[in-house]
Amino acid sequence: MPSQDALIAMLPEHFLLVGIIALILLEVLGLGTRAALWVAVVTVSAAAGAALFLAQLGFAPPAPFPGLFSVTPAVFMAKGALLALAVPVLLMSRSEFADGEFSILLLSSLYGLCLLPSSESFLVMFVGLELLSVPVYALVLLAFRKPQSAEASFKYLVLSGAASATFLMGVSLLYGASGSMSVETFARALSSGDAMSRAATVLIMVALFLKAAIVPFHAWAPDAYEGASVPVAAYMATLIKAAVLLAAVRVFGVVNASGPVADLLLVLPLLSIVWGNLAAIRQNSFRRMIAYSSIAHAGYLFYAFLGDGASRQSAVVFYVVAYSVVNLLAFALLPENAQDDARDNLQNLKGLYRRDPLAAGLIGISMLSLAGLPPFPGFVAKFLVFRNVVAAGHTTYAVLGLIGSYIGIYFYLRVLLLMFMSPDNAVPSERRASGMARMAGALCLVATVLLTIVPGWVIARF
Amino acid sequence: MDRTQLLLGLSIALFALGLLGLIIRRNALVMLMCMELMLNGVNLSLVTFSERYADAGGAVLVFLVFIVATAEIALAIPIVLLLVRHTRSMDIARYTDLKG
Amino acid sequence: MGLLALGSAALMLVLRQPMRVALALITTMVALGGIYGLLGVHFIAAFQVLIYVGAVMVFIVYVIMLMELREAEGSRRFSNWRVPGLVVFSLLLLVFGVSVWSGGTSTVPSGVSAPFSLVEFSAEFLTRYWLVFELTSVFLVAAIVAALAVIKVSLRVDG
Amino acid sequence: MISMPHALAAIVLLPLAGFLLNGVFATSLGGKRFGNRLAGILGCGFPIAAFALTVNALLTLQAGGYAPLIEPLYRWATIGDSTFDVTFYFDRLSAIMTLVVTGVGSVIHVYSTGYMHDDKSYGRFFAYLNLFLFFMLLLVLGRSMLVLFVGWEGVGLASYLLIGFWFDDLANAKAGKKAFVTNRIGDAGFLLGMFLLYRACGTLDMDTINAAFMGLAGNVPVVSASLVGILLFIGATGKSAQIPLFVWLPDAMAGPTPVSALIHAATMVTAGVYLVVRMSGIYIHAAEASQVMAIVGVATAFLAATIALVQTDIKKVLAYSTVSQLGFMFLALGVGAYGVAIFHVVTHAFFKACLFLGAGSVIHALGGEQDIRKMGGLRTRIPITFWTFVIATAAIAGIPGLAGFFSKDEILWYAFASSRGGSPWLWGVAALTALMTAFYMFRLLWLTFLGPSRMDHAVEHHVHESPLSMTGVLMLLAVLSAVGGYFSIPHFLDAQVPLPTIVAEREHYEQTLLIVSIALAFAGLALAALMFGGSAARPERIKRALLPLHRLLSAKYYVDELYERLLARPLVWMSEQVLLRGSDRFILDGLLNGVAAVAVRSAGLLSRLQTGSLHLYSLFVMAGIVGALVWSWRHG
Amino acid sequence: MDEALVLNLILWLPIIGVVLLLAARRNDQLARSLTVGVLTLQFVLASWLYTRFDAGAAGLQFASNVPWIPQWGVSYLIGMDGFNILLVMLTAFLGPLVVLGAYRSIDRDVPLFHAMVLLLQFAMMGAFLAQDLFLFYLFWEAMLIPMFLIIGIWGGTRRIYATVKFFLYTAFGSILMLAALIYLVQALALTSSVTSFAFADLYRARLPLSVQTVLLGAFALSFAIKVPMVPLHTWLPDAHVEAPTAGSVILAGVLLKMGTYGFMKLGFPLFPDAARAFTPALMTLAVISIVYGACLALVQTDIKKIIAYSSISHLGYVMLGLLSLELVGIQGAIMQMVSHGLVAAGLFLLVGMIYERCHTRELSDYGGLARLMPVFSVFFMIFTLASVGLPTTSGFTGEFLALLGAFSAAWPLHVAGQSYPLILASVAVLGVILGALYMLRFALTFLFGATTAPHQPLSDLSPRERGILGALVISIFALGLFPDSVMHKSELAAREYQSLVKTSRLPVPVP
Repeated sequence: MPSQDALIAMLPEHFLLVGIIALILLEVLGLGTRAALWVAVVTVSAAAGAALFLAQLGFAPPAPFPGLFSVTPAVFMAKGALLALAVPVLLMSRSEFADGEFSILLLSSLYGLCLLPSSESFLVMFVGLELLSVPVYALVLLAFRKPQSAEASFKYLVLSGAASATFLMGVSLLYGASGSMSVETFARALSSGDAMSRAATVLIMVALFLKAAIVPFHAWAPDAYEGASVPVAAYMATLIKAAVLLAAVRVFGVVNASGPVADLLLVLPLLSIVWGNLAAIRQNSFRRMIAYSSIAHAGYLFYAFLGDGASRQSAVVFYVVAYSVVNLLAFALLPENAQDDARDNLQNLKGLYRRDPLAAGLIGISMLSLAGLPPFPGFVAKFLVFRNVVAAGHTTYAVLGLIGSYIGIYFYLRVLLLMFMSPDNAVPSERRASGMARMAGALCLVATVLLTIVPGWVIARF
Repeated sequence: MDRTQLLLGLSIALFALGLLGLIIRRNALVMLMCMELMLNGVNLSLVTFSERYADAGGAVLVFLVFIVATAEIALAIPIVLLLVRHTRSMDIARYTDLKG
Repeated sequence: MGLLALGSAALMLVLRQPMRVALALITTMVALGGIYGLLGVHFIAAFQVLIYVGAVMVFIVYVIMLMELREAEGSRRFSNWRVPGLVVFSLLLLVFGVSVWSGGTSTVPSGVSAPFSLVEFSAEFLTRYWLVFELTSVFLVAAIVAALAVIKVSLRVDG
Repeated sequence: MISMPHALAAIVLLPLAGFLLNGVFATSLGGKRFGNRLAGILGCGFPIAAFALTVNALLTLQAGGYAPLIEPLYRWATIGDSTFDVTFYFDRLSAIMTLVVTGVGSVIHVYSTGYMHDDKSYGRFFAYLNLFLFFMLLLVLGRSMLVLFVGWEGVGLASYLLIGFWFDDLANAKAGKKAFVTNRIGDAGFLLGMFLLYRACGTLDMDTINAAFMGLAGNVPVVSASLVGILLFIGATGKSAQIPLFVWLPDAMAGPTPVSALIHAATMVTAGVYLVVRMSGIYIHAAEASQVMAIVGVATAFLAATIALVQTDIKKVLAYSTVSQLGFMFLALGVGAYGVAIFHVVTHAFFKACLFLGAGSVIHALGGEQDIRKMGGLRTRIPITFWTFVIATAAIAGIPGLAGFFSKDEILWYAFASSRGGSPWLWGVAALTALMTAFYMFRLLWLTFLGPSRMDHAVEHHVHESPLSMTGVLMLLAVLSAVGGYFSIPHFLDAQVPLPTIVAEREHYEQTLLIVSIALAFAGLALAALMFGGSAARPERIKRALLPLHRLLSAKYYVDELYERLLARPLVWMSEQVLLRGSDRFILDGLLNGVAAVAVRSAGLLSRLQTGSLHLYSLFVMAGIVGALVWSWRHG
Repeated sequence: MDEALVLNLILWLPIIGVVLLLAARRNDQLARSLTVGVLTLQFVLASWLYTRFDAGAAGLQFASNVPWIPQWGVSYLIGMDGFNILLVMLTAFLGPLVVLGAYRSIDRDVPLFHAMVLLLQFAMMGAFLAQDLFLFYLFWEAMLIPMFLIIGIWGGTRRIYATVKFFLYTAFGSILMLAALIYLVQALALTSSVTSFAFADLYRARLPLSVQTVLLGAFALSFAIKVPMVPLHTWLPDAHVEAPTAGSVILAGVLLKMGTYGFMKLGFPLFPDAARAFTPALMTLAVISIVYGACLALVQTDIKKIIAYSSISHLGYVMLGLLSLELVGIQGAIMQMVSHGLVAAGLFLLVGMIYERCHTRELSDYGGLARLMPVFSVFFMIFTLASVGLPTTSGFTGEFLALLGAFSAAWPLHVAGQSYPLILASVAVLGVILGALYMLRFALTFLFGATTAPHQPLSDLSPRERGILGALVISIFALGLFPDSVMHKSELAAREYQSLVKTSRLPVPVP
């Protein structure tokens, strides 16, 4: 029965739930949609604050929900950081979404996100995954400005559904092999030799790959991102990916990757890095480009799993935070346009520096960081990952991965070329990013600076 | 070949058939049904193991799958309707605006 | 029972009319329900029939009927990827089969175990798994909001 | 004798001060009358002061019993245990060279105030001349090879600047560049030799190196003396215009005539000779190198003399004559007669400077005309120039009693009888060359001053004797050309660089050879008189009879063309076609662009795979699952 | 004043400058003055530290060490030593001159330009001062970005191609270096259980020859691209040609030295056994660079390309000196780095000045500038001669000592029967001939002959321009005539380098 520990252990989730209920009430009562956003922002901030505070306290109840849900300071830290990242997403949404539904759905999805790193059982993890993605199907569709949104939503739904089914299939095989729903069984199965366990681990990995968009399970991502609106694409590219990775961290636990899964972790991420970076070269849609970039980044992230199990969580969390922060920075400062296609078109960034130097500068920083160039946080993150890969003895794959990341530099630079070095391109009905979005950008910038200056301090806390 | 293996085989076959359905069928609704088929396949194996181990965990998961499947269908149908409203076609192969 | 499920599932993939596909799926589901019943987990069998056949499939059939009228004739059944799809499918079956049958189920207890009843299940569900229950409710709320949001979008687009 | 600190440094630095002051005025006051006067005063004052200081230093040297004066200035670099000092070294050899450089240099400066009077870059000219003197003095006074090398390259620079002094005509600037680059080829050899010595001796101080090779400093260096000798000699061939690097000197005549006199006759070109003498400690032990040097010297002398036979430009004749005389000096060096070579350097400095300045006076008088076919009959129009020219010509031709006679005769004698490689063959070729020398010099004299006038009317009208600043210098140099041979430099230097012993069985030929060489000088004179004294038709007839030979000589044996074909063009062709187009653009950039193209191509390919078809995506998923499962069997 | 603090100030001043520029972003003139002011202050402080630097003490001076990412053993560790002091001075010295040189030519986006110059200055300074491999890499890569923008925004017509080529080319090397440095640190951690990125710790890593070889290969690739050594040089001419004057000056003046500095500070000392094993191969490349660069400079028709290719040739001498492992050669290499920095900077500034007036870079468009612009020509001649390596200029000091070192190292090998190094050294000496050939060809067409420059009448150099060039000329002669005190500062570092590379660091077999 719920003890006080159990209550506190789920404090961030409770905040979110309260927020969801409040928002639903607001919606039902038809009270100001303007307030909805603020309620959501306050809720998410409170949840993030609570998580960070608990992390800082070192709050670690032994077993709030035995066999289902657990927390550690590191998990709180991760939740707190990711929830904090949702704040810019919310702020960004202001210009695209008038209604409160966005906030409700986002908060629901965040609730799912929070469940993932705490799951002790595949039951909770499955609910978390579904809670994470089901609202997003609606979110993709929500700012329905073009028929392609429905197409994107449907594709996402079908493939995500297939991922869920695959995940369940894996879980059920694992269940069959061990008779337990505990996530620990996955880690045990990694080193087990029997065929069913092996198939189970592979299926679960495939499902995670599907959700995280690893080649060859990536195909939904570019289409879904392009079809979604800017804030939703930003959310998908950053927090969803982060959540899936946290789930993956959770299932792996602290064991070192071995067996067939280790092979998958070598080959498919490498393929993703190369594929994502190559395919991004010729894109003309900003979101599609970011989608391919996110495919490549998913590759780096799964590379991080090769390393020492104990340091995996901090590596992955730092990476996703660094990656998300700069990604959100770029999305936040993208100039606004009534025409969604125009907003998305890379060519419309031409000469942005002349129109909006600040936005151009910050998007530039974001691109360079995504490219993994020093001194930006993306570099430290990449370093972290490849350090793990090398430490695990996979030097060749590290080198190949780095070369793959090299391919990516070009398309990030291309954005800079367009913004800084192309003649000014007057885009009809273009507006600078709104004040709210700029605020989101400012938050991200602060985080970027923090990550640049004191990466060691941050890593130590994850 | 014992019963467990048979049921597991059936479960896998249903799962694979569902996936195959996603690949080869053009009709959006049929594709959704194929997704359901995949989930049903999973359920079968879960129930089988749950019964074998006499453990409620599997059954709980099956229960969750029911709910999730329902929710997904509830969400998917309006999306399909929205999709169809624009192109007047259930043929998913025609929806290739997003590509490249 | 298993053969029935398998057969109707295979039928699903070849039937032209969505309505018939739906009927084949219902057959599969009912057959599965039967298997559950035979396995002794009666309450799951009941749920299967109630929720799946009763709720989900009725909804789908309803929609199909709604759409059938509009559906233009002559649309093709199979996608361009049917041949590679079938090839990969057979490979998948093969791989799965080898994985599972090569002593895959050896760890599963094969003795007859006492099937648990609805009462036991409910008790477990509300004690050990009450959190899951709570979370499910959150999920349902979210799903309802999502579905409503999508419908709202549909209305907006129409209006 | 006045003793003062940094006396030697002052000699060197005075011209530098002149350069700097003149350099400033040349750019700021250029062309103004006051500026010109100031430039002239500064330009001449500093060299003259340097000359005075040199005399003073010589007296100091004498007072000290000819013990070398060593005067450290500062430490250029310390690296580990080795140090590179800037130290001046003054002994008999440097004394003679310094006297020649400052002395002849001063008078040529004075001469230039007249010669360059109307030039618009008057100040710049004196700045350059002073700069040259600075580097030349550095060259002859440096104790270390490094300092010598600084001077060595520096005089090259000054030469480059002065050859291209009238840079509006690109040909002049080109000649300057050719001189510099050709010298650089030699310098590369010099550098290698220097490196080798540094490696072997651990120092670049030349007195120490000499001592080491002479075995005075204990262990003899392990390096082959001949190798070092050859490398340094390569440097000398560049600076002193020997085969194969002599081609730059005739072109260097593009510079103003005082420059030709000072740099390209009297001083700079003899730097190679100085170097060899300075390094005689090595060459004494380098029999092979010495032999090479003798052969190259005599060959150069002969070849240049043959070319001089047919040249029609007054300065070109003198230029080839210089090359030829330098060949004589190297012949002397090759047979070990170092003092004799220096003797010839000195006398040559006098008479060749006199000849060049005389030629300058002629050119000045004729308003820039240099073609001897358009001269003649100048004897009465510019008498002072004529008579000084006669004396100098007689001196170079070896007419007894004049300076050139003594030095050249000694060279011939040692070429014949030196125990260090003297041979009748060398003597024979040298003697033949001496004959030709007498011939072409008198030919020059005849065509320029004697016989009927062939000048253009406009030119003839303007002919005038040069101002005193020029004629005075000519007379001074003529006197020196006449009496310069009576101061026996070989004897003076014997204490430092002893003359080689004479092969015993050839000793009694001395009288005979003396007579032969006198005879040769007069024979040359007679031949010239015979040919050019009469009608103009006679030389034409001979020319036609020997047409192929004449053409070959006029074309200077096609050496320039040969170098152009063999070196310059292949170099440019290789750079342009092979390296630039082939390697840089085609292979390297092509590879790069190819890789980029492949990346873009494959990007397109991947884009095409993303067809937008959900069915295909599902297929990917299924195939992925299959693949992953199959892969997992690897661990079965 | 606390020296370590001053050193930090020197490093961070440009960043302060950037912040100030944000305030001055509407005022071009203010931005210029501000930048000049900041960089001048940096130079003054650097000069002060230069005088305080104790040449007799080995190791780091004025060091700061703050743990930064302690989990990985990364520290903010900066300090001055004999390796970097001269290059730091060079960087600080060229900084204000570059900005002054660009005073007139940059008229678009002036504040951004100056911000980029300041960032570049910061990164370069940081790369020289860093004593921690992670920090070094950070600065090393960070240099690319401002340079990328400088070329790309203010460059010539093909600037996009050039800047992307520059960026991708150099980034490629860095990527492999990154892999190598990760591996190196891991290997160090495994063998000696020290997790550290500090150079001093890494100098103690003992690795088998095969590993050393691979790692050196990765480091060397990165450095060789930056130097650049043939055949990895093709980015340089394009970058130089398209870059604005300031970009070219920084590129030639400082950036290229990064490569040679990297070899000296990292490449060779970290992997001494591999370095010694591959000396003949690297020497061959160095000599090929000397000759190749010179040959290509000979046939260029674009004045900036001539200087660009000459840089390739000149930096070959640096490599030769470093590889000689003779004290003389090492010191020569250091001098040659500084000298090339000054000379190439001067030449690019001159070319920039004439380009501002005539707007063409075609050599054949010019002629007889000596008549039209005498002061310009005097400066041009001086820089040309320094480039040729004429004695009394800094070019001679570097070239002479580097060659002397190479030769001294090669001769004993020749005596021992191994003549290849000697042949290489001799070919390198022959390179001086080619150097004279192409530079004088340049000067010949440029300065002499009939006057054919476009846009006559040309105004001769302004006092500002004279001042900039004058400062460079003075330093060139100072280094040519009195290099002793300067070389004294780097003497101990040269010895340290020598002993590091000469001492084998193969793993000790476990008894």
